[in-house]
Formats: sequence, structure tokens, C-alpha cells
Amino acid sequence: MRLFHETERCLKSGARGIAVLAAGALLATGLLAATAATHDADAEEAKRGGVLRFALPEEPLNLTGFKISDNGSIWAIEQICDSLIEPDDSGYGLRPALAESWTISDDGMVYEFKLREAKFSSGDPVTIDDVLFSLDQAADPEGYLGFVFPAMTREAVGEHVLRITLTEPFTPLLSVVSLFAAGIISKNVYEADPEQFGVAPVCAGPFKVESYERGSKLVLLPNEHYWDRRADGGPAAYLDRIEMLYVPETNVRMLGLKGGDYDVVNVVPLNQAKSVEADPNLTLEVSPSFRLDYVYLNHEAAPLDDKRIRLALNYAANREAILKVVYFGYGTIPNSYMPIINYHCDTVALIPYDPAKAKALVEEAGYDGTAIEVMVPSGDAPARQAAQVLQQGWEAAGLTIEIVELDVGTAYGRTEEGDFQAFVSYITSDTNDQDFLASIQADYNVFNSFFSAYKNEDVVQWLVQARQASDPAVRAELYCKAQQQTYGDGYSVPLNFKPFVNAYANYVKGFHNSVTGPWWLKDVWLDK
Amino acid sequence: MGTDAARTASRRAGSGEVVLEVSGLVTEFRLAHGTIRANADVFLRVRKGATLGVVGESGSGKSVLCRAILRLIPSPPGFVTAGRVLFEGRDLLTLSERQMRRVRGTQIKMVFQNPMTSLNPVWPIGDQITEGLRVHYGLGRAAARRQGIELLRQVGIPSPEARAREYPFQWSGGMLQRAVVAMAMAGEPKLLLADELTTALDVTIQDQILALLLEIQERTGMAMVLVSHDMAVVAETCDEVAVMYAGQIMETAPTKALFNDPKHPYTVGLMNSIPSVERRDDRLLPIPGQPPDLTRLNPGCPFAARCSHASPDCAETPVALREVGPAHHSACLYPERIGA
Amino acid sequence: MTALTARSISAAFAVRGEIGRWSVTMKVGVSIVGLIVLAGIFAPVVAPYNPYFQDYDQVLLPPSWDHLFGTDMVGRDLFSRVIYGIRIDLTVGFIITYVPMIYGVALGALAGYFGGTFDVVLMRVLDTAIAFPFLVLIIVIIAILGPGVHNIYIAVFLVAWTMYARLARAEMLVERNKDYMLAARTLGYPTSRIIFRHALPNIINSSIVFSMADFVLNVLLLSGLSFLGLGVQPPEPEWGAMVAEGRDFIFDAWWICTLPGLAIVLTGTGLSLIGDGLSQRLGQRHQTIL
Amino acid sequence: MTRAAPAAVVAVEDLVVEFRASRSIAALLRGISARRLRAVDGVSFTIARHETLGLVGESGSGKTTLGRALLGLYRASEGRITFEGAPIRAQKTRELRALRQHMQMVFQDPYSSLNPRMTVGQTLGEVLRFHAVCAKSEVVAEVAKLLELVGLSADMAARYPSALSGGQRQRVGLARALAVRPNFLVLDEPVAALDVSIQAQILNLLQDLRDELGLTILFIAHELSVVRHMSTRLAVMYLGKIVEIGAADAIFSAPSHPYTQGLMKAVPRLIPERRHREAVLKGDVPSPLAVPSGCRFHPRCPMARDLCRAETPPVVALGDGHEAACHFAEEAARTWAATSGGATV
Repeated sequence: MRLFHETERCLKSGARGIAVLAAGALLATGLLAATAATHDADAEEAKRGGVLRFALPEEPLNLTGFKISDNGSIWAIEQICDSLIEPDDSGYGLRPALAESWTISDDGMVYEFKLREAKFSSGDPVTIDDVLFSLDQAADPEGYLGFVFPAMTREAVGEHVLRITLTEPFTPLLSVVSLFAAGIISKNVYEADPEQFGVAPVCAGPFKVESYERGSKLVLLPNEHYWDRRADGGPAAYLDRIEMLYVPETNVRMLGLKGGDYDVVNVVPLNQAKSVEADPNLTLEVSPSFRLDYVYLNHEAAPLDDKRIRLALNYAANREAILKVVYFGYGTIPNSYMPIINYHCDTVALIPYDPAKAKALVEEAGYDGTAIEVMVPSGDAPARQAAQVLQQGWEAAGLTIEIVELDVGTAYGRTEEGDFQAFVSYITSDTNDQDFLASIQADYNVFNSFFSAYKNEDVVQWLVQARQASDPAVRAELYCKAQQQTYGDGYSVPLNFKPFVNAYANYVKGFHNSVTGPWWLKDVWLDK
Repeated sequence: MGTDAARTASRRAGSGEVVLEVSGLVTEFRLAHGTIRANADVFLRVRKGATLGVVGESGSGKSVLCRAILRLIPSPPGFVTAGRVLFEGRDLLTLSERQMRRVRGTQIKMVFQNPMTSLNPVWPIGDQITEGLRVHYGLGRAAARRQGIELLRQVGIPSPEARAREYPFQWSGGMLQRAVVAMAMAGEPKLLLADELTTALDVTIQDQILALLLEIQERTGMAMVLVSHDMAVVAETCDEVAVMYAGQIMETAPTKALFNDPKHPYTVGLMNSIPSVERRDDRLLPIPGQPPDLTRLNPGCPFAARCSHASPDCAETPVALREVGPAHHSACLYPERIGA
Repeated sequence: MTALTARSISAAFAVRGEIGRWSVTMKVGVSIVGLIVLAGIFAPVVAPYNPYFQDYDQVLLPPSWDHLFGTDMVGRDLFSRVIYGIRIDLTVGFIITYVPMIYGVALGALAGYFGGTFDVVLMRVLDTAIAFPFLVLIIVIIAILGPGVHNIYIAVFLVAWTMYARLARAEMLVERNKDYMLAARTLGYPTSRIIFRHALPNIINSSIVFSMADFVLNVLLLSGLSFLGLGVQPPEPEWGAMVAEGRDFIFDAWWICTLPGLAIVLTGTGLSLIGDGLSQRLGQRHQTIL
Repeated sequence: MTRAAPAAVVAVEDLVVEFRASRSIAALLRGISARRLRAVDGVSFTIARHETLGLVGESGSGKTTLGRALLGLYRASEGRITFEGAPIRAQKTRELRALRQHMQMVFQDPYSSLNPRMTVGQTLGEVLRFHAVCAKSEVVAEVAKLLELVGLSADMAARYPSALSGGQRQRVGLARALAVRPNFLVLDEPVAALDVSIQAQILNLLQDLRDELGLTILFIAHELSVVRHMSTRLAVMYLGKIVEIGAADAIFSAPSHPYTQGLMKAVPRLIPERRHREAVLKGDVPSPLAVPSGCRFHPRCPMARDLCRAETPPVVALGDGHEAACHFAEEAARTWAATSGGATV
């Protein structure tokens, strides 16, 4: 019930989807081998100084990490607050942050993190008390993302070591600790005035807040006390100042970019991506994301309780057309019920567009004409468009389709209550392990298979085994089986692995979207 | 009432100083379906301390005349296209709007038939009376109030101090008409235009208002133009009378001469139409037919079609006022036929 | 009631060969709306393509002789969609204008005629309804009932009749005291005949004139609601929904939102002109000659 | 004041008509009853066949209310009205409908008394059809006959009221009243809104129709001269009561109530002589919500004495059905004869 409640709140923010844990043994052994010194990736000599004007469609609601789950806040907090561990540049791996190193006991039950000598933006040192306090807040079961933390005890071992003891093995712990919500905050400052902290946080990230005007902009300055320095000995951040401008209207953002009012915009509408590509002064960045656009199906609502109907929906889904007219060619036709995270299975065969097969399946199922209501979030033009393309194919297969536009909150609410048939939406992952999204969607013990009521005991078993297995090859095989089975059962109607699409002026260098969503603005510099 | 016999006599003789002289006045309304000549070549003269009655039926142009004198015709569609309106020697038609406002506020006042529409329903009556005193005479609040109450007392409102604070809906029709008269009297105008002032009133209240007007005139010597459709009211209160029909003056004369020796068939027709309270007539002698369509007047006498004395040439020959007796003018081509 | 309205309208139009005496605004308005209505009625003939068919090889084509208004993002012929949209927008607009009007006028007329407790209660209901912002109220009702045309009918009806009731009641209060109403009573006519045959044609003018403006606003309301996703659902070719769909393409495919938007503007203009013409004509009838 | 004689077409006995002032919603909820206003306060009289009873009084005297009550448009709070022996009860609509074939009304304002949305022909035709006065096929001919009766041409049937002059409208109003072939008419200020030249035409028409059709008429007016011209008998109302009634000639020659006298003196005469007198009757008619004690006329009466303030005056019979409700009716009549009587007749 509590879990449900928390998820509901996450979902209703409508943005980020589910925060996901887990970094497996693979990460521990391979990816984490890298040290923190990845900053000198730029071949060019980075220039210092300048103001970055970044136009975003969402603004922060609160800058206290464990209190929020909306994109606007996350984007900002990632620049301001460091966790013990952080995603690496690509987002697929992890790297040390405020913890300079850590050890894991052989039984996987005890983790020890060694704190770095670091300072908050206020100049005060980051102490073990701050770390304990911050993790207490993040792991609080009543908090927004408390539910992702496993049962554990946290204690200080001396002044620089944090020890976490689990009650049972939980491989994804490092991913959990890397969450924005587990960012380390100054205990004293927070306790002095928790409300004020939400607009003027004191953290140990590369930037600090200069000013925050609600509804307008957030201005960031480099944090001179940031623990990391560039190779030249200078501060990690190249920029003098960042203005994160709240520009909700898409067309205004794009016009502003073209007109030189903004240096960077994110969430570029795909129909305008081509025109950005064609602009010699602009760069279009299309980067992979942990996101899958798909149609949620309710396996308990007739006629979707019949697998043949669900498969018919998949066979009659003209994904090529959708990729062309809705996504303008950006993205990939998915062969999974999951985004492409680690352990994505490439070998699952696509269900092809086959109207004849779909029609045959519908007839075979003895479809009685029960209308299928397809919910579309109002104002979401691509979703509505996709729904209409699907509708044409599905009706050609003999199904009756009704599209209903609903407020996002209403649509999620109905989904969570199981009061729906189909819902054009998406899912994203904040962290880079397959486990949580795989389980949350296909294990009916967790959120009733993400409200789809999908039940397959085999799949559940495979997922449990995969979570506990330490061998990456074994995990990969198990996830492959789960994906093959679930996809083949017509779990959902996957539409597109949709990439992140950002655009910036050519003089903006070092901008890169991580697969989990944010970007490292400390690496960005202006070549002008 | 302290009537000064000599002064009255001089008024009757029509020898007082001329306050207002209207000559050749033409007022037209240009409407979609044609142009209406509401006043055609109107001539009239009002003397100090005397009352000119203007009688006529609805549509005869008598109300338009009053408004034209004060330049209150809505334009468009109304236009004064010719004539002069001499008030104390100045042609009002040539004044600037600013000067005209001054004239309206202080020297020529006009009162209308329906007191409810002349008074603002959401203002205390006292304030409405003092407003003019403050705007046009620059009186202070207290002084204006004192004078307003005095004016109400003069028009016969009992306990005016208390009643000045009341609103129009709290007053009866007769009292409201007194208030309207009081407003007009503020600043002692030289000329009062009373447009059907008593038409909506009961005969008893009409009696009161007429008595009030005559009393004020005796006291202040102001000139009055009394517009009415009621021949009897005019007969009792006016020194001279102008009879209007279809925008033109048919006959004008000292009251006695007009009623005792009318020189226009229309005047006669009007008098014959009225039943008498004195005696019981078996049969009235109405004027046959309907008033003419003002957009389609013939070039001659507008009354020709209804006139029992008319000759064929009446409809063709343009009419003009001609002297038919001492200060007695008629527009009839054949005044001699009357009574024959 | 509707027959009376029609009678009243035809009297207002003075159909007996008086078209020549219509004002210019009236003629232009009737021509525009007439053409639109005809196009709607003969949509299958006028529209060159199936308005629902998506041709994924023909997406986002600019206006040309093949596609007069171009095609939209899923390859549907916009001109055909705009033409079929007439059926939806004008039909829904008509229903959400005139059904509330019929009820509102009837209730207002009865309240105005009889007065008393019924009138007092009705007036308080009206005051309460008018105290809420119209659009907000409708959006709230639709949010409760769910989106879709039928719920728009209900939501608008719940709100819109009040304006007509107010108008009709006010007119009835004036008309009730006129002598011809008394004369009808002295002639022994039944009350229903007095209210609906004698009073109604005299009190309905203001409602008819208002209904024209209301009609315009209701077409816009429907478009607005569809724009917000609360109205007509995809893939129905509703103008407001088409504008909403095209909004994201305004830079590279201006025609998708512009041309359906023009259809809304044109219809609104036509109806407004008729409204102006009607108010002139109906107003004239009451003018007395100078 | 008089018992219903067999010859009487209309008999009114102790009639009271009350109106309730409108209430606020708060009063409605609290059950507070509305204030009552007595517009007609205990009136009795009869109208004999072929007689024209004139009814005069200032506005607010209740004369219009009385006229409408006779037609059953207002409910009698007390007392009774009979028409040809049958009771008029406003609440019995079916009974009334039958009676209305015989009694009709003509209104003051020719601009509001006709439905502006119906042609003259429609207005008249509706009456004929509704009351089945004639066969359906004869309606058009009957409309033409009616128009002719009131001195209009048959082609007027196609016109709307807005295309008619005031006099023509009043003729149509008259035709509508006559369409059901009534024998009793209430004329409520039928010429007050007309120009004098038209007024005379209508008055003559009314006289002709009365004689031709043998009508019995209640003629309500505020203008004494018009009433005198039309009436055989006269009733003077003041604040809901009849203060004087009798043969018209008798009252005009010897008015015996100070109020009647005041009214008569207040009428301007067609005598071209600037008047030199004060107003005859001072003040206004009091509000019917605050009726004065004793004789309700006493605050304005030039003859008022203590008795008048204390006691309601009796009805004094002055012979030949001439009655006046005044303590000093005979004295008043004598005074009148002495001062201005000579000038009047």
C-alpha cells in the first residue's frame, strides 16, 4: 500500500516515471574501475567563462532532492548536489563522487564507503553526520523515493567511513546511492530552515544557486568549494554562470534558440528536429535514453484479456508509419516491453506489421465488438497522433477503437486503479540496471505488473533469479528469456525507443545528455 | 398675490421687451426613409414677463422647436438648416458649445413632461437641485444647500430640509414636477421653456403646477414658452399663442384674439374638437382625417387635405404668416372664409 | 416553441420577398453561413477525400491542387476534414445554443409571468449560476462527466440556459404589464396561450439576437474544449481539435492549424453578421416613428 | 350604495380589492405575510342597461382597478360583483370565459394594447375563432365587417400595429372588444393618449356604437369634460371609495362633495383670460397604505372640520339617486350654488 502510494506520486508528476535502482556486479567489476578523472575527454582546449542560457520546458518545484520527483527539479539538483556515487558521462556506468572509494563484503551484505575531503558550497566540510542525515532523509519510508531503498542499517565507522549493512543481499545498492534523491546536503543548513533550503540549497555539487525566481529562471554559479578540479588546477566548472530559463511553450523555446536568445534547449519537438539539423549555426543532439514509448494494456479488461487480441494489436500497429510521421524517423522500433537499459536483449524478434495476421487473430478470438478505449494525455500531440495511426490499423483489423483525451493526472489515476483498457504513455528509468523496470512491469507482486495485471509465474521466477545472480552472463540470459516471453505475450504495444533530442548553438561544447536524463553542465564550455 | 396691474397691462399689450425672437427656423431630420421637416420657417417672439403658448398635436414640431432653441437636437439625424434664434440680441445658433452650455445653465431653462426622466433616480433630490448652483454659479456646498432648500420651499415642498435628502422614488409625481421647476428656477433664468410640463399630471396637480408657474412669473418677471396640446391650459395661462401644425405655425395672436376670433381653420377645428365641461354637447365636430405624413408634404398648406374650407390651390400655394389683425397672424390663404 | 422561434425568425427575416431590404451585413452573413451549411450538408460531394484516411506517404504536404488545404501530419486531406468539420461544429454549436435557449426562455417566461415563489427561487438559482465563471464551470462539469460531445451537451446546457432565462424573464416583466396581455385575458384566452402565443413572440427577440452571439461563442467553446482535449475526440475532424493538432507544426506546416482556424473565424464572422443584421431588424420593429 | 335593481347589467356590492406587496426571499422563508394595499375599499353601485356610467378620480383613486375587477381580472377580496345576475369570480376561469362573450374592455394606451407581432387581421381573427363567433370560413368577412364598424377600411387587416396611427389603433382595440358582441364594455381612459382632433373622432364613434349596438358602458377617465360628454351617470372615486354618484347632469350642476367640486374647479376652461387664483385642491392623494382617519379626503378638504377627522361620513341621499359621502354634503351644494354655480351651467 505504501509502495503503491509512493509510486502514484511519482507517476502523477508525469515526467520521470520510475526511479530505478541497481548496479550489478558488472558495474562493480568493470565500469567502476575508472577513476574520477574523466573530465579531460575534450580534445580541444576548453575555454573558461561565459554565461549559458538554457531554456527548459519545466522548472524546479523544490531543490531539496528527497522531496521531489519532477524533471525540472531533478535537472537542477543534478548540477547542485553530489551523491556518494554518480552516473558516469554516458549514464550506463557509475563513478565515485563524494565517496572516493568503497568496498563490498563477499556475501554482498556489507558496504563501506570512504568519504572524500569535500566542502559544501558554504565552505563547511562534508561530514559523516551530513551523509548519515541525508541518507536518512532519502531512505525515509515516508519520503518520495524511500521505497527504493532496501532494509539496511547505516552507521559511521570513524569520521570518514560509512558502513551499510543489509538484511539480505541487494546488488543494486550502488545505483540507489547514486540517485539524485540521495544527494548529500548540509544538515545544519537544512535543519535551520527546511523551507528555505528548497529554494536555496547548500550541497556539494559543481554549482550553487545564486537566485531562483519561480516561474522565470534559476541562476547557478560555480561552487568554488567543489571537490574536483580541472587538470589545469582551475575549478571543475568552465562557465561563469548558468541561467536555467523556464520556457514552457515549445515554439517559444525553438524560436529563442534560433534567434540567439538561448544557447541550449532540451526536449526538442521531433517535427522541428530536421530544421535544427539544417541550421548551420545549430547542433542537434540525438542521444539514447532509458525510455520506451508504448501503449499500456489492461490484461483484465475485455477484450484485452485475450492474448490473441493483444497480439492482434501488435500485429496491426504500423510502427514504421509511427516512426515516420510521429517520431520523424528518430528512435528505434522496439522489440521489448522495456527501454534499452543494460541487459537489453537484442535477439528478441520484432512482431512485424501484419494486418492480415491481425485480422485473422481478431476473428479467431471471436471478438464481439467491445470497444477498446484508448486514453491519450490531453495536450500530448505525439501521443494523440500515434493513437490515431494505431486506430486506423486496429480498426482495419476489425477492432472498435475509441480515443479519449484525458488530463494526465486523470489518465494515470485510472491506470493505477485498473480502470482502463489502453493508455498511450511511456516509461523511463533514472538508473541504469534492468532489474527494477523489468520487475515493476512484469512481476505482478509489484504494482500488479505495473497495473497491467499481467501474470506469468515463469517470468517472475526468472526475474528473481536475475536479481540475485552475480554472473552477468546468467543475468543477461534470464532477462532475455523474460523479455522474449513478456513481449510475445502481448504485454503491451511498444511504439518507440525514443531518444533525447536537444539542440544548442555550435559554440556550446561538452554538452551531452546522459541516458538517465540529466547532463553535466560542469563539462560545458562556450567556444566564443 | 400682489399683482402689479400696470405691469400686467403692459404685458397684455405686448409691448414688453423682447427676450427671444425666433425667425425663419428650419429643423430637419434626415432619416433612412426620408427627410422630415419638423420645423419649417418658424417665427415667434417672447416678451419679458409674458408667456407664449405653443399648441399643437403630437408631431406638430412644438417639442422640436424647444430643443432647437436650446440646440439640444441630436445631430445627426437632426439639423437646424436655417433661421436665427435671437436671445437678448445674440443669435444662439452662432454660439460655441461652451457658451451655449452657459446659456442653458443660467439664462434659459427647460422643463419636461416626465419628471421621473428629468431626475436621476440614484441621487438625493436636494443634491440634484444644488448641482446646477455649484456648477454654474460656483456656490460652496453649504451656500448651495441653503439656496436649494429655499428653492424647494418656494415651489411649495413642505419641510424641505428633510425632504431634500430623499430620493425621487419617495416623492409623488406632483412633488417631483415641483422639484423640476425648482431646479429650473435656480439662478432665476430669463426664459423658461416648459414642454408639456403638466400633461402627465392629474388635473388637480396640473392646477397646482400652473398656479406655481404663474406665481413665479409674477415674482420674477421671467418669460415663458408653454408648450401644450391642451387649448384650455393655454387659454388660461398665456398672453400670446402660436398654433402649430406639421412643423409650421398656422396662426399666432394674443390669446383673447385667437380664442375669440380665430383666423385659421385648424385653430377652429381644434376648439370644436374639445368637449366642454360647462355644457353637454350632443355631438363633437372632429377634424376629419389623419395628420399628414411629414416626409410627404405637399408644397402648399399642410392642413389642406383636412380643411373644410380648402380650395384646390391651397395644396399648391406655399403658405406664409400674414397679418390679419393687431399682432394677429394667420397662415391661411382664405382667413375670411372662417365663420362664414 | 421551436415552431414559434422559427416563425419569429422568419418574421424577422421577413421572408415575404423582402430579402432586398436586408441590410448589407445581413446579406453577407447569410451568404457566408449559407455556403458553409451547404458545404456541410453536401460534404460527401464537396470533400475530395475520405477525411479519416491516413496516407503515410502524403504527410505534411502544403496546399496544392491535389490537396487544397494540404495534408496533416498523418497524411489526411485537410480540406476534406475542414468540410466534414462543418457537420460537427455547426451541429454541436446549434444544439448547445438552442436547446438551452428553448428551456431558458420557457422557464424565464413562466417565472416572469407568474412571479411569486417560483420566480424568487429561479432568480436565486440564476444569481448563483452567474456568479461562477462560465467556462470554468463547464470545464469542471466536463471534468466530472468525462470528455465527449454528449457531456458537452449536458455541461453547456446546465450553464447556458440561465442567460436565456434571465433575458426572457426581464422581457416578460415588461411585456406582462402591457395592455395587450390584459386584453388577451379579458378575451378569456388560456394562460398557456397568452404566454406562448401572445407574449413569447414579443419577448424572444433579445434571446434570438443573443443566441447568434452565443452560437459564435459556442462554436469557439467547442473548439476550445476540443483544443484542450475535453471536446470532440480524435479522429473526428473538429476544427478546434485540428488547430490543436497543428499547433506544434506551425513553423513547418502552417496550414494545419491556420486553415481550420480560418474556418472558425469565417463561421464566427458570418454568424456575427447575421446577429448584427437581426438585431437591427428586430430592433426596428419596436422603434416608433419620430 | 344602491341595491341591485332588475334592470342592472352590473351590480357591485361592498367590493374590496386588495393587492399584496411583493416579498423578499428572506420574508418568504420566514413566512412573513405581505403588506396589503386596498385599491378598492368597499364600493357598491349598479349600472343599468344602456347606461354609460362615468368613473372619474385622480390617479391612485382605484378606478382602473375597479374596472378590471368588474371583468374578473382581479379577484374580489370581499363583496361581490354580478353581471346579468351571474357572479363574477376571478378564480373560476371557465365560468368567466363564458361571461366574457358579453363583457369586454378597451384600454388606454393604443401603443401597448395590441400585440405588435400580430397583424390586425390576426388579432381580430383569433378572437373570432377562439370564441367561435362565426364559422371559420366567414372569419375574413367578419374581420372586414368589424373594421368597417369602427370606421377602418378592410385592407387594414394586413397591417401590423406599428403601421397604424394612434387613433387607428384605438379603433382596432375597439373592434377587438366588439368582436365577441358584448353588451357591456369597460372603457379605461380610451382617449387619454390621443390628440384632440382624433379624440373627438373616437368619442363620436363610441357614441354611435353605443346607440347602434345598445351597449352598457363603464367609462373610466380623468378628464371631466370627456366624461361629461359621454356619461349619463357619474361616479367620483377618491382613494378606493366612491364619494359621489348620480346623474351626470345633476352632479355637474350641483356637485355635493367638496372633492367633486375641487376637481371641477381645477379643470382649465377655454376662456382666454389669464387666471388669477391659487390652486383649488392642495397636496396629493395619500398613499393607500396610509389612509387618513375619518373622511379620507379631510386633509385636502377646504371644508374639513373636527367631525371629518373623526368619523367616516355617511352616504347622503340628495334625490334622484344622487348621493354624496360627505358629512356636509348639503352645505357644500349650497356653497357651490352661491359662489360659482351660475358660471357653470
